[in-house]
Amino acid sequence: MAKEEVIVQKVLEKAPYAEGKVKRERRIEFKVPADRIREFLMIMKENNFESMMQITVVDWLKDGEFELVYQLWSYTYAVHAFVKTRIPRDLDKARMPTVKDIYPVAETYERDAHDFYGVYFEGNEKMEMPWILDDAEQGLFPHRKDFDWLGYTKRKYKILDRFDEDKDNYVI
Amino acid sequence: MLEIALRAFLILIYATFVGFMFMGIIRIVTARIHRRVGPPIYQPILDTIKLLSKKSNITHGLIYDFGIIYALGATILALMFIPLGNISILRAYGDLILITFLLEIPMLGIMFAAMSSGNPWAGLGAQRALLTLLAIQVPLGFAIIALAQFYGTFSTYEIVMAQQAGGWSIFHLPLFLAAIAYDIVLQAMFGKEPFDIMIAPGEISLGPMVEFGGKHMGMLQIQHAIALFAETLFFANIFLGGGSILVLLIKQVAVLMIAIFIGAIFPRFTIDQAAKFYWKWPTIIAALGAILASL
Amino acid sequence: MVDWRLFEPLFNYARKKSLWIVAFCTGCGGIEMPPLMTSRYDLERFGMMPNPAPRMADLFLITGYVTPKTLKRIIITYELQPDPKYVLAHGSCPLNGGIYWDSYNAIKHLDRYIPVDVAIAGCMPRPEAVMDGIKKIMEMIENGTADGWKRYKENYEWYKKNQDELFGEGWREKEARRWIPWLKKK
Amino acid sequence: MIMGMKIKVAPEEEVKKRPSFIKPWMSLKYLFKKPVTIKIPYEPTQIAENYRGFHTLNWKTCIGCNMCGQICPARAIEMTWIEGEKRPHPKVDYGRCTFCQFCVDVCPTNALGFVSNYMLTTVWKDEELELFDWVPLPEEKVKKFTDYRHPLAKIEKLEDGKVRYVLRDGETVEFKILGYGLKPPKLQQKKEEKKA
Amino acid sequence: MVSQSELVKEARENGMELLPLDKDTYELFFGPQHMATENFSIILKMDGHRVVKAIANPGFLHRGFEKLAEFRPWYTNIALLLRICVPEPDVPEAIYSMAVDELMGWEVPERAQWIRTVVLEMARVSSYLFWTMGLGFKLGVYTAGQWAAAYRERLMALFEELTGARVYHIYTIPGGVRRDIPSDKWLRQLKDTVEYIKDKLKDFDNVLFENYITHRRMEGIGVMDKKFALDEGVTGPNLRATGVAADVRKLDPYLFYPELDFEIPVLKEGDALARALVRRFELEQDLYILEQLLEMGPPSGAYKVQDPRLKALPRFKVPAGEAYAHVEATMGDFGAYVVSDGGSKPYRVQIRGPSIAHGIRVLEQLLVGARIADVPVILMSLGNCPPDIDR
Repeated sequence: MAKEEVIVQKVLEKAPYAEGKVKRERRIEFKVPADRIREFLMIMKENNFESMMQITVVDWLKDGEFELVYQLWSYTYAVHAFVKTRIPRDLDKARMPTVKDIYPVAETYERDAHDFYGVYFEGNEKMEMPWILDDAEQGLFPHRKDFDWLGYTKRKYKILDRFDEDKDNYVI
Repeated sequence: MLEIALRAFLILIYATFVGFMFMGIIRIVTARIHRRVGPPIYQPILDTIKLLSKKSNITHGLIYDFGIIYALGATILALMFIPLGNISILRAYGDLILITFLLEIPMLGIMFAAMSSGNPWAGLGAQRALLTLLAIQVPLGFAIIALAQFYGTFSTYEIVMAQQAGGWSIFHLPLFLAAIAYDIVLQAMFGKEPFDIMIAPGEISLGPMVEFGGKHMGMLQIQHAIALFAETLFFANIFLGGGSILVLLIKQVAVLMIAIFIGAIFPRFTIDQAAKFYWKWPTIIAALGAILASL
Repeated sequence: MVDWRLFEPLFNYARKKSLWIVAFCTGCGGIEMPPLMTSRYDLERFGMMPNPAPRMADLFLITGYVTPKTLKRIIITYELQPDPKYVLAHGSCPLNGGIYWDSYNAIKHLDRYIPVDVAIAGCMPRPEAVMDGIKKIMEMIENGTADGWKRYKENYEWYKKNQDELFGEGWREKEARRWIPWLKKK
Repeated sequence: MIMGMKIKVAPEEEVKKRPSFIKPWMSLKYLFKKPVTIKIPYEPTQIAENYRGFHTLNWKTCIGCNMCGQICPARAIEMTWIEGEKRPHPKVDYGRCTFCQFCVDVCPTNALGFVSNYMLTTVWKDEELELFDWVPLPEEKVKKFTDYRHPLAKIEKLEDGKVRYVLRDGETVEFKILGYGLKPPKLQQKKEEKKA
Repeated sequence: MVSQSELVKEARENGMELLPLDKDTYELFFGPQHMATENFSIILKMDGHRVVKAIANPGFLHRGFEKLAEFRPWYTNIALLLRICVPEPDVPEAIYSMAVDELMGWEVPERAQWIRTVVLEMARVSSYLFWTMGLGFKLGVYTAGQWAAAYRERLMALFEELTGARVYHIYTIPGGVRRDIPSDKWLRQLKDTVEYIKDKLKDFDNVLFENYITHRRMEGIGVMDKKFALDEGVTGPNLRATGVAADVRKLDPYLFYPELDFEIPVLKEGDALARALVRRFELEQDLYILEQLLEMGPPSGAYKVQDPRLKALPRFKVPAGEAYAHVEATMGDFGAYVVSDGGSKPYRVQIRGPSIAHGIRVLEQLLVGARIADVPVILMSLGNCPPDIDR
């Protein structure tokens, strides 16, 4: 049996609420309900997934959900794990518990996710602190799919796009 | 009276010009070690003209203006006391301690001005300059004591005369040690690595100089040129045997070259390391020189 | 008194031959600055060198795109420089937004906020192209036609209006205050 | 540490260096060696043959398909209707162009090409900045300038949409711009009339 | 501008909690207009020459790449995403292309893989030389910095010959590379350059890496231990300097790396000097890898995938799914997470720049207690690259 399958089985024994599968060599994937993510990441850390690589937010506008992908890397097994969870994308409901105490570096990624997508991580005291975005964009969460990015740019910089007339003909 | 004034003016012109050439030489030789062409030798003069021709001039009050005049004045005064062949005017009164003191004063003047500007970088730089000043005192003092002990006088002119008779100072072991210590101190006075801690462009963005612009900086450039000339001249006089203007010039360039070489190949110390370094090696060397001289 | 205007040609020559650059890489083009300043292209041949202190600098190189956050610092740094001062814009981005024409966080027409003297095409411009731009600005300084700083003084109201429109009124004070509470809290 | 994998680790003594006071002096040997600097205004530089510079356009083979406009990541290309040409031609804005030359890659008839000329420096004035926005000329007109500069000296805007490109050797190209976009300007006019 | 003292006064009046009054501290805005930070800002609370607290202030280079990539066709994103890492733009190109290759299920031809490996290694060498320049400038050994920048130009010329541009190569594309190797002459030139730089490495050792003062300046500052580094997600040379033998090229092999023989340097100290020496050794190893690749010679075959879907580039579609690809860049582990919904544009692209891990939290913690003179050195020894934090 490949080492990836062994790892998945080992983790799933401890966390029966999760779904897990092997994507390909050195890539494994878990789907976890949002409220048990802290528990699950603790198990992952015990199972030699030492480093968190990033937290990706994917905005599924059609489903009305954010997909949070916690990406972990194990130096012991040389395996990359995606831990996926889904939360509603409404501003007031998009809340998650922080995992800062498990993986300290998550603090930075959580600030990043909050700045661009408006996911609020409870327990992270740097959440409100200014991050990459400047004052003007703060609170607009510009990377959300429903953000009118071109219109906002045009208003902000007072530019007129010369392709506006027949936009359908252009792919961009 | 008029003749003395004229001579003082001539010395000043000569020192400024040669000082600017020295600055140019520093830049060219450094550039050659870097494997590049470098600027023309008269580049510092152009820089100074440009700085003096700036249209707007920012000042931060009286002390700010005064500090620069203070620095320039002290340097010019020091220059007048150092023997320069047979055209110098105050050489008979030139005392080792007096000249050393006058050569250090400009740093204080720049610090006054920098501190009054209120820029935190300038403040940091001024702190560093003070500490450097403190650090170089000990080896400098020992080097001067060694000289005075060896020749039995504090007068620069008499030391030069004595060297004409008894050979250059650095050919005597105790004074050779003193010369080494003094040369390391000179590195800090020139503001070259590893002791350019005070201006450190990559760390504190030029330190005290950060707020100077336009005419103030132009004046500082002139001051730097004269100081460069005076410091090398002093070294050439007390350790390398003095001589006529031309001979002195060659010796000055030799002193300058050593400073450039050290500056090009060593990184910068931090201020605490520099202080420790100065209180250790140069101090030991200079003290050894002083002890040997007094034997 | 001396009529300093007589010396203006000399001054212009000195200004042309001794352009000190503000050490501020504002965008991608900053990566071509080290080769320019160092042994291979060696701008010091023309008496140019990067200067860490804006008070001493003459030439401001806008090396590529400019974000509003950087533009605030650019404006403050530009205003710190003593007159006469010159601005050289690298590449497409300051001119028309470049590849970031639709980005919410990149300036589209730099000339609305600070006066620019010379523009160079390229993404990013080669060192040779930058040198060509510098040659151009040198010619302009000698003729006395590099008058961006004069324009900034004369049309200060207009520039200020554009800046305030983008950043909001009182942005200078606000930016300085922004970080202080965070330093206080812990 | 890693399971079932052998990683070749360099011996520590090879990685570590011993500090020295003497060795730095060795670098002074370059004082008397020839500088590596290229003295640019006096020395010609070597540019790669395929350096991605300004565009060229063969007006005869361009079919106006707008593939270039679609692939352009910066939307720097605008189709331009020129009097006397049956199909629109791309107009490139160097205020946006990133010189990626994807447009050249996708051109189905190889009408669009590029040369290694890359230098375009102008004073920031509206009339001079016109140079940044041009309909590329055929290759032979651009390639005759071998000093890597932009071929145009200036772009003059004459009355009723006429444009005159003055090349740096005095040659002029004059044409009339009818309109922009994919649809012919006459159709556009008709549509507007209909709407009215 | 309001002065800092005024702000402090105002804060006091508004009843804000002030700095501990027993200590005379002040704030220092380190950057962005500063020689050491490029385009990054650190706000330092200082007590004399010591840093009491540091707060990183990123965002000066933010252009919203991840948003812009969602509005450009799959192919043209190459021209956009490479701007994330300016010193080695080939890395974002390569990871994005590898991720798209995986989504498409393409088997990239051997020749293309070989060229990609060569390009990545050249980028590593040039990036390390650039880093050497930075370290030299920050320490005050301008000589080493000037040489490094000059020797890097040789690689730039080779890149120009191969790809048609000096810095933004736009060369590695999904499915292969854009152009073939120009000629055998280019390979010979590359070989000469590798030998030349290898020869000059001794000079760098002499003046920078074996210099007594460099060692004094860098040892014992910015110390990380193994657990701290792993918790903070530090990767690349910074992690190896703490004693972890980790390298993506070995752990998650890609391209030609499984067939190459190279060593990875590991030191236990975890201070600035260890990080510098690890980088110095890797530069040597990269040159050795290039030598091996040249000895191997380019495999014959196509340099690009032959696929009918590539005919209509602007409307090129990628099947739905997601892929993650990462490579070992000089700063650390550089990864791209690409999500496709089957359309002609990516649904989501996330680039994981290594600096986001070691440039914010780690930096803030390492700077506490450092002297002001150590700040640029720690910053440089970490290899902080602001654009990949800001994206």
